[in-house]
Amino acid sequence: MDHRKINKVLIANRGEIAVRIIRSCREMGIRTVAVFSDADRTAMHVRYAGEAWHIGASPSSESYLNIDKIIEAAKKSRADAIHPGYGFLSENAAFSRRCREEGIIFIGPSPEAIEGMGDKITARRTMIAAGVPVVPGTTEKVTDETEATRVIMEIGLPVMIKASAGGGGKGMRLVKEESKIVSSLRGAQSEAKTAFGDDSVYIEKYIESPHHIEFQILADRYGNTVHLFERECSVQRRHQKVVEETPSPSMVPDVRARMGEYAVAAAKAAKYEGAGTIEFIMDDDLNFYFLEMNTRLQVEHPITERVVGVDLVKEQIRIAEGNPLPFSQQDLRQTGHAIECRIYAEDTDNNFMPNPGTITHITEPLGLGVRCDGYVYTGYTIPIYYDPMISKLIVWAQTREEAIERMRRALYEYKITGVKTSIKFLERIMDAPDFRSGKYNTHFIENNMKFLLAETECDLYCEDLALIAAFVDYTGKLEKVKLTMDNSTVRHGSDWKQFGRRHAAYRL
Amino acid sequence: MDHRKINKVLIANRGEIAVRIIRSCREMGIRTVAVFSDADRTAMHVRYAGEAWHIGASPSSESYLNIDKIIEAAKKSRADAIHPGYGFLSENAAFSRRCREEGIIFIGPSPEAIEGMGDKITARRTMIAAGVPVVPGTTEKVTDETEATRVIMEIGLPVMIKASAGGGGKGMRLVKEESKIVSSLRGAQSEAKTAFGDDSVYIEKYIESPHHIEFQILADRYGNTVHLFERECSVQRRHQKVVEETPSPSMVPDVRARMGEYAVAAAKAAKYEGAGTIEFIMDDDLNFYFLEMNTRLQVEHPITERVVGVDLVKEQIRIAEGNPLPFSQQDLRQTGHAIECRIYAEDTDNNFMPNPGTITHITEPLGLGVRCDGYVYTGYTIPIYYDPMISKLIVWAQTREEAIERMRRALYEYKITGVKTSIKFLERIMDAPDFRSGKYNTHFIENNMKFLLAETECDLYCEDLALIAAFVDYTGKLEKVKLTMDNSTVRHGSDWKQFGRRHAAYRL
Amino acid sequence: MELELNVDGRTAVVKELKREGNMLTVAVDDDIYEVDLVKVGKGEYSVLYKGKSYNIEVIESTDPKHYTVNTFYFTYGIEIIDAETRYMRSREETGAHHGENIIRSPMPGKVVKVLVKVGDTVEAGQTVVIVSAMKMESEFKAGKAGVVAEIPVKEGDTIDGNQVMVVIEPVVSA
Amino acid sequence: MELELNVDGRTAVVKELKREGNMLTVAVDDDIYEVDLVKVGKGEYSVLYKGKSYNIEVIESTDPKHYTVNTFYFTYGIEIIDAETRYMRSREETGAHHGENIIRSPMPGKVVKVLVKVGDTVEAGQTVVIVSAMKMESEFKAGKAGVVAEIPVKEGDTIDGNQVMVVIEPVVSA
Repeated sequence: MDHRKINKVLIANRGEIAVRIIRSCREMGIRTVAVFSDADRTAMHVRYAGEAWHIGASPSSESYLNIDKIIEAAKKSRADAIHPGYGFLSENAAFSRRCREEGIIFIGPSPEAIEGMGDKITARRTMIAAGVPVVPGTTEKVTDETEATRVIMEIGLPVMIKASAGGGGKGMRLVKEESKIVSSLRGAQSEAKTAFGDDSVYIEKYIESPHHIEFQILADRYGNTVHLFERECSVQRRHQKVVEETPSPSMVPDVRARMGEYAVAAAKAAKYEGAGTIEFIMDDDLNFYFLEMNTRLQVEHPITERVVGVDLVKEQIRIAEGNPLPFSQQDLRQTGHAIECRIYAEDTDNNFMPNPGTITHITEPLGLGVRCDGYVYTGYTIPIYYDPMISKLIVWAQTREEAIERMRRALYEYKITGVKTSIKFLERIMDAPDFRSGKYNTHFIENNMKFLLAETECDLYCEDLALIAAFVDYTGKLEKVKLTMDNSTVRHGSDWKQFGRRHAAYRL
Repeated sequence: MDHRKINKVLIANRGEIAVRIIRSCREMGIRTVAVFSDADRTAMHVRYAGEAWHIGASPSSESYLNIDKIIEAAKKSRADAIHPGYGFLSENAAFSRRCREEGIIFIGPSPEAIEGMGDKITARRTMIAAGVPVVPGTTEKVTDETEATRVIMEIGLPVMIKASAGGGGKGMRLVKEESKIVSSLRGAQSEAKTAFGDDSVYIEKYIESPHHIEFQILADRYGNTVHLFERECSVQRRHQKVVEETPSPSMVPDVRARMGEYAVAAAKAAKYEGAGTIEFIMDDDLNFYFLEMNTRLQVEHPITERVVGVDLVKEQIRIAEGNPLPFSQQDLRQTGHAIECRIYAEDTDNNFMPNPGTITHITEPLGLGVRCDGYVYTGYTIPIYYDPMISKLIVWAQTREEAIERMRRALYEYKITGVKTSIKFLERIMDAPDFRSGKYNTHFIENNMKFLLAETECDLYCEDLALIAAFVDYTGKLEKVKLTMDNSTVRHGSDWKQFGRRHAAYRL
Repeated sequence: MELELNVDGRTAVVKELKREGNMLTVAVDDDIYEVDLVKVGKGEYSVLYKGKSYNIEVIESTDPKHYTVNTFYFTYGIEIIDAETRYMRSREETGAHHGENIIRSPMPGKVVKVLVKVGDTVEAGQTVVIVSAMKMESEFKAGKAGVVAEIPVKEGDTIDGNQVMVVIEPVVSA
Repeated sequence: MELELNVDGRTAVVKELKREGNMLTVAVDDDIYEVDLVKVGKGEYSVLYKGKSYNIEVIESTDPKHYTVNTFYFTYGIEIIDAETRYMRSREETGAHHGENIIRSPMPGKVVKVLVKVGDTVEAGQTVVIVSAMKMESEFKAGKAGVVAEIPVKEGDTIDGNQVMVVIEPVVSA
């Protein structure tokens, strides 16, 4: 359990999270190594890191998921630690184990902790043993169909059948009627087999109006574990979070205190070290149950950073070095309110189809209480191979009401052209009465889809002014072309004079 | 003393502060009106405001200082309030009075308060009456040279002779020797006459190692006055602040408490309403004296906003509407540490000569704890008529040490090409041992000039890589020219085909 | 200078009446506008009209005559209609390609599956090709029934936005 | 391809030896560099060399042959030297304008005061013109003693960066 100073970190990731990790490293005086696939030579993390090493072809399986290549890059660059970010290899026990074997510090939990929480049945059993409330259901793998029917009827319909190795909504079935039990069980098992190579499923009671509430935890190797309060993540579309906020508008102090205690107990039961998240499901009566543990940094970690005042990446690095936590539970408090919006490159008006392409122009929102964590820049081409999330917009204000107004202002300032984005859709979420009142659950988006996709009213002259601008732009181009044509008929001695004149003609 | 809701604000200013004020208005649902001079048609505040009205020629005297024009624009646009920002008309009593007469809310203090604090001799007398410590010196205008010599010898050398109507270092003389008294007095008087049309001067003891410490205050019209703690503004060059921070590294709790009480007493004595700043001078033994009051929002207000968690522009607007302060002194506290760096368009290597021009490219720093308040954009031409400050970079962190590291990281990310800026100079300040230790006073920059202007070491290959990049860029251009030349010899039927091909050739 | 422009179905005639520096007087059909219009960046215009400040982005799309124009919250597709455009249009309408069913991907991506081959008969709504972009698969279906005439892409191809993937010719009933 | 470049006094010969996509082998004088170089924006290059990541900005200054190049913390003035440059230089050196003292403003601004007139004799260090920019006045002085030959600006003029304000010819001693 010795202490080992980290001097150089390889970031086994890309996009905004790679840039965000490099920022904290830079502030700690730690050198950084980026890795990149063929498609990412011009990506921001490559430009921003101190070093950059190529690790393979564009598909993730040949680069960002290729353990051998990443370890090789770490050795070549003499990195003494690897930060996995989120996604890719961040919850891969084999990768954590390989780092340990190679003598490279893995900035994340042990392979044992990843495995223990990765298998959902094992995780449920661990939590029950630790006294953490779990959703009523089975603690054993379910295979026998008669037995399954008996158990389900005992729990009471509706129930969810879930893959033990699951994630991302795959291998999941909601059962509302007795007659559908057997077919749903078979469906879930076959999907789980295909997706994860493991057909183990388990059964949980289905919570009708669920809130997705998660607690951030930090744990050092000396047994100190704290929570950094909750995040409300119920604004979801197809199990993908879209907007997160903290504090949760549906939370009350005594429930927060109890959930926090359970979150710490859960992390301790998992023998966890580093930053992690305990996900709970909560019903309208504020009954809550452990859902699963994410053994990595979450996309939405910045709202916690803002409200609690802690740099989570720096804490991850300090824990990985073997330092004890610099604060105890009573040092931590929530100040004000933070909201995060995820900006996706997608066409929200066309079934949310992803929209990679070249950024013609980007203007990021700035000013008081606004943080923008992105990675695309003017002229950058977003590759087709990876996640469509291009940035996260985080605002803070003293109250929830002011935070919503600040988010509206920031979204208004955020201009991205060249690719379609979800910015307009997010503005509509900020305007939705259910969101503003704070009374929403995970059905919010589907219940409000009509409102969220409605067109905003334009003032009387918008369309005519658009026509005038197009007219001016086109006639301006026409004149430049004529100018160039005239010039090219008269030949001058020096090519450079010619070049200079044309060059001038093409400037804006 | 009735309450009057503000629905539309005219911002009688330009640059970053105009943009910053519009942001807060937008978050409050208040419509905004920009005004602009000839030189500012393309300025960001014009683009960002809801409305924009032209008010005159480029020199400030014909536009941003022209009271009639601004009042006319307010009436045309039906603005019910005017925010003056800082500089320009912000401390002009006649403007505040004119707004009152026209029935327009002036978002700032009364003309009487501006006048009372604007004349430094009157301000000194008011403070002495209120029991606020002032620098030992005269409370009457000094004219007689024999009397002046007597008074100065009584106070004890060295002393400062200062213009009563003063500001910006004009009409000021430091006297160290008895033989220089008469000539210095005459010099100060004649300079004061030229600069302010008033040759009144007064005498103050000169503080040897002065710290410039100021307290932010807020006062409503119901007699509630609070302070929002101190700002350390001792990093100055020629009486211009360059870097500010809060808390002050030289402050201790009991001195802070006492200064805060005096700041509140000073504001009350001035019958002040709105946001203001009480400037103190403090010596190495933490003796402090009232220096002057700034009756406006300060450039450096964001560091207070960050550490105290209050949006000062919103509070100014609420106070101007006639609302009572929403908090009392005991509700306010300082959390963490904030630093501001002012980015100037200037050539720090060439005697800090201002450097207006066209911004070729700008990349603003982002991420955790960073706020960037600017107004220039890629393609924008900074006019020659106004202040060279193009933006303010504000960082926050839990500790002063971390804030310095974050500022270094943010300055590293900040890329502006096309005009020379002070970014490199600011990076050197962050590296200076005197700054890092927190042991500095207003002599910091002159004492450290050699260190601050030294070149950073470059790695071995920098110069050769620069040559390679220039080589590649130039040969790339050559090839494009050849391509264009080849195309233009073969004439096609359609001009558009030609245009398309050339256009492509000139794209990057 | 006078031009015909098409904006989302509406055809408007825009005519410049006067221009002094930024100050522009323009007729859009029967309405006269006096605007203060200035270019502030590549394809970025600042427009002041009746005191209000508008930021308008004018982005050239497929060719110099097609624009995507963004105002406040709105996006318009605008096309310049000149003699060439009219000629091309008349050709298109009477030409051999009339009635084709051309399946394009609106975004760049990778072709993961082509479910038909040239000569196949397809029905309206039948999925013919699957494209993957950013970890999400999208199915593209035939708009009308017909016979597959061309498949200019193959599985594994990386494609651009608007690239033609499958061409289906309608079956002309005897 | 081979070019001679001047960087802050040093003359270097840069020669391209090999190029495959981004991968470039270049000789700078006697040193061989294998770099991965890619243009990521207008005048912005990302260069990977021996694993390290460099961001280099290449900005055309007065003409296509003069660059300002920014690396990490350094700014270099780089000039391309070709036949034309050499010819211009030789002309300059032997030409009639040799020995002139040309006073230019490094930044744009406004001429607030011209303190000399054509034909005046000036001494080295004498202030000849005052320019105001951004609320600050800068004095420009004669570099050498001589006679004022030309004053292409007048008080109140708005000037560009590098614009000639005063030309002083040396007095040739008999």
